Amino acid sequence: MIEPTPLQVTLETVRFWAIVVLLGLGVFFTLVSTVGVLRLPDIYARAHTASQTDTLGAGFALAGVALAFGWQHAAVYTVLLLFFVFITNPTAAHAIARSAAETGVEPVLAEEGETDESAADTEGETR
Amino acid sequence: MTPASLEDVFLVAAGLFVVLAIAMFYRAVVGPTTQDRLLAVNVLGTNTVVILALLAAGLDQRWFLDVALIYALLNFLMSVAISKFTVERGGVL
Amino acid sequence: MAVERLLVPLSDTVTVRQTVGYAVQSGLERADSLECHLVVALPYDDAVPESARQREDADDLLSRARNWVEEDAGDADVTIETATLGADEYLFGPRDYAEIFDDYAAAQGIDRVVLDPEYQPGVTARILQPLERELDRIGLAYDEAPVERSTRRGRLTGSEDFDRLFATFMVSYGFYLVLGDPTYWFDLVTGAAVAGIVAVSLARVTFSVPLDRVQSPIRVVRFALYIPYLLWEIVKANIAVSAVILRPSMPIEPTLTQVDSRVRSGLPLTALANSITLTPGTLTVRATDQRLLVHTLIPAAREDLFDGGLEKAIRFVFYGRESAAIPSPRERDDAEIVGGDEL
Amino acid sequence: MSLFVYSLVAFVLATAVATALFRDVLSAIIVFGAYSLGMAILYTFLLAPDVAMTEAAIGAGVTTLLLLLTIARTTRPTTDRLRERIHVPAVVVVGAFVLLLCTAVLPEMYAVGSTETPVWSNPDVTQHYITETYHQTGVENAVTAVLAAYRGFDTFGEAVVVFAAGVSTLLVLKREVFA
Repeated sequence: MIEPTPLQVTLETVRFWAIVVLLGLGVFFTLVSTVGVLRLPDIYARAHTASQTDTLGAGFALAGVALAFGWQHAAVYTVLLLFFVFITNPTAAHAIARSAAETGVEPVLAEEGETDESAADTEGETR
Repeated sequence: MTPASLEDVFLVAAGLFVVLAIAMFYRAVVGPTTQDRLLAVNVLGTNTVVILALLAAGLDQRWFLDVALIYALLNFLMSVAISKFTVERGGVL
Repeated sequence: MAVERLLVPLSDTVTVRQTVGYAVQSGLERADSLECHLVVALPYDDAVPESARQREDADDLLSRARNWVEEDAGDADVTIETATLGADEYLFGPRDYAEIFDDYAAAQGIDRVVLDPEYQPGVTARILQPLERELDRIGLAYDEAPVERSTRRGRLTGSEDFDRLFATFMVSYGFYLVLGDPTYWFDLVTGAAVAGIVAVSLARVTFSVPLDRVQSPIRVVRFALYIPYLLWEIVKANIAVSAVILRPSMPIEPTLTQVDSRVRSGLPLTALANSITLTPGTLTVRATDQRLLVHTLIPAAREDLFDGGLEKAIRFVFYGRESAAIPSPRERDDAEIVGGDEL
Repeated sequence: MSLFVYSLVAFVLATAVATALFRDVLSAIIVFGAYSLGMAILYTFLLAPDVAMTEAAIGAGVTTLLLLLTIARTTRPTTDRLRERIHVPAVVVVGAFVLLLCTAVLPEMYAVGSTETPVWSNPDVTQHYITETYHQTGVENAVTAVLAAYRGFDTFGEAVVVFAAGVSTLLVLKREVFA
């Protein structure tokens, strides 16, 4: 067996920690997204954080996988996978949001807009 | 220095993703609207794709990625089909 | 003496010449004297750099059409009026076009609209829903010119269709080889067969708009340039949204906004709407023609949306560098916060 | 490793229970999609790629579409209740039965990838099929021989089931669509 040169050893260490950091970021952003989906008040707001899983969560994790595979065929696969996730998920999120809009799910809006405030006022009066 | 093997790192990450998936499943059960459930399951689908890719790296099995690729496409199909169904009843295909 | 007043909307199609001919002929059959109004409806807009060229094209088409009418009319009593409509407002969908035609018809006392069956208003815009339906809805009488045109299926061997077949074939073949092994003869052969089947059956579905041999590859290159910019925007927005979500008080400010984008329907609009959705903090709820209904979660994301960075980038990808320099939606007053009733 | 497997199993169980409990059909279909996601990972983890791919294609793709088409053609019952009422005696009986099966059967099974299975521990079995198949059945491919000759009645039964399903689908479609 050939002894690895010091440079190779350093490269391996760097790669290892790079993968750990990428996976950690992936898990972190997916965690944020999960927290968001559980905490946020309505479907439209939840869809925002759901897209965090699709973008940075999946992005960092798959980047870590691609780095682990290195210059191999499987890394191309991973990039392709990421590409598909990026193309299809916003479309799916939009389809879900639109379906919510069409079936009349009311959004929870901030009290900043005038229309909203007046609506809230009339509601308060009738009650 | 590498204190743990790379395989373990991937498996631990995959395990964390599964735990997050269970948390996300809470939203799928509670709802309250159909779209909330659909959104949660769509995110679960993305999680699945990531978990499969992590397993592919962790267990060094390339063909896991094939399954992940099929899942990435079919998950999209499922979300769009159900959204379309709720908008125009019966317009699935 | 009866005067027949006709409205002929013009656009640069293969059948526009025949439509004008039919309008003159049918008008003279019904009455002795004819007043022919040739109009071009422009999605004209000061904010868009290419509008000057569009205006020139419209004037050119009008002067050509004037010559045709004079040619067909011969000695008969024909008056020609030309006009460019919609220059002072921004036109979105077929409904807007139908309405400006109706206004014009009411103002000029017009009896009948002669419609080119291939009519596509604007220079590059393709409208999705048929104009005929909107004309029916507002009750403006129209008459479709019986033009002869080569059928769409007849041009299967045309260069346009070859481009589409070729592009679809290459994309699917490339995808197959990425999944398979590009050095193995079996994959090469089966890939070619599968890509052939896909190209023949799906080329028309994949590329609904004809491809341009010069522009389309340039667009692909520009799209590749766009990806890093999009990724950077996504990272920025992700961090901003994460900071808001993780704070215990969760200071979110959900609003519904309506943005009239300067990106035309079809693939460019899809790309813009998807980019907006992909960026956390903004979510496209509905896209009708050029009007996007966007749900925003935090004020910072809303400001970014109103600054129109993504819109400029998409215009750069599809229409080139000069077209990217447009005012932001905020500056051209196209962005507003709307209530939940707009859903 | 065990964290991964246990959480996966918990996830699959939760989705299965939720699918059974939802009263709204559409929600049940959506949650069933999540169930098939979990199952696909589990199959992949147990090194059964073909089953995982089938689960992906059938579970998330085809089944969802077929179920949606079914409620599109029939009705989606409107309910104000979120969950099915749980019939406690039935749960107890079924649960006890499943528990009994698990305690009786599972310990008898070999571990995944175990070298104790007859295929590994008793090479004669494998060797028997490789050498004797052609003499006994006249079929050159050993796998085909097992499917079509050694367990021919089983395969025959499966074929009958598939055939019957096809015929009944055609009958229903003929009445619903073409009539």
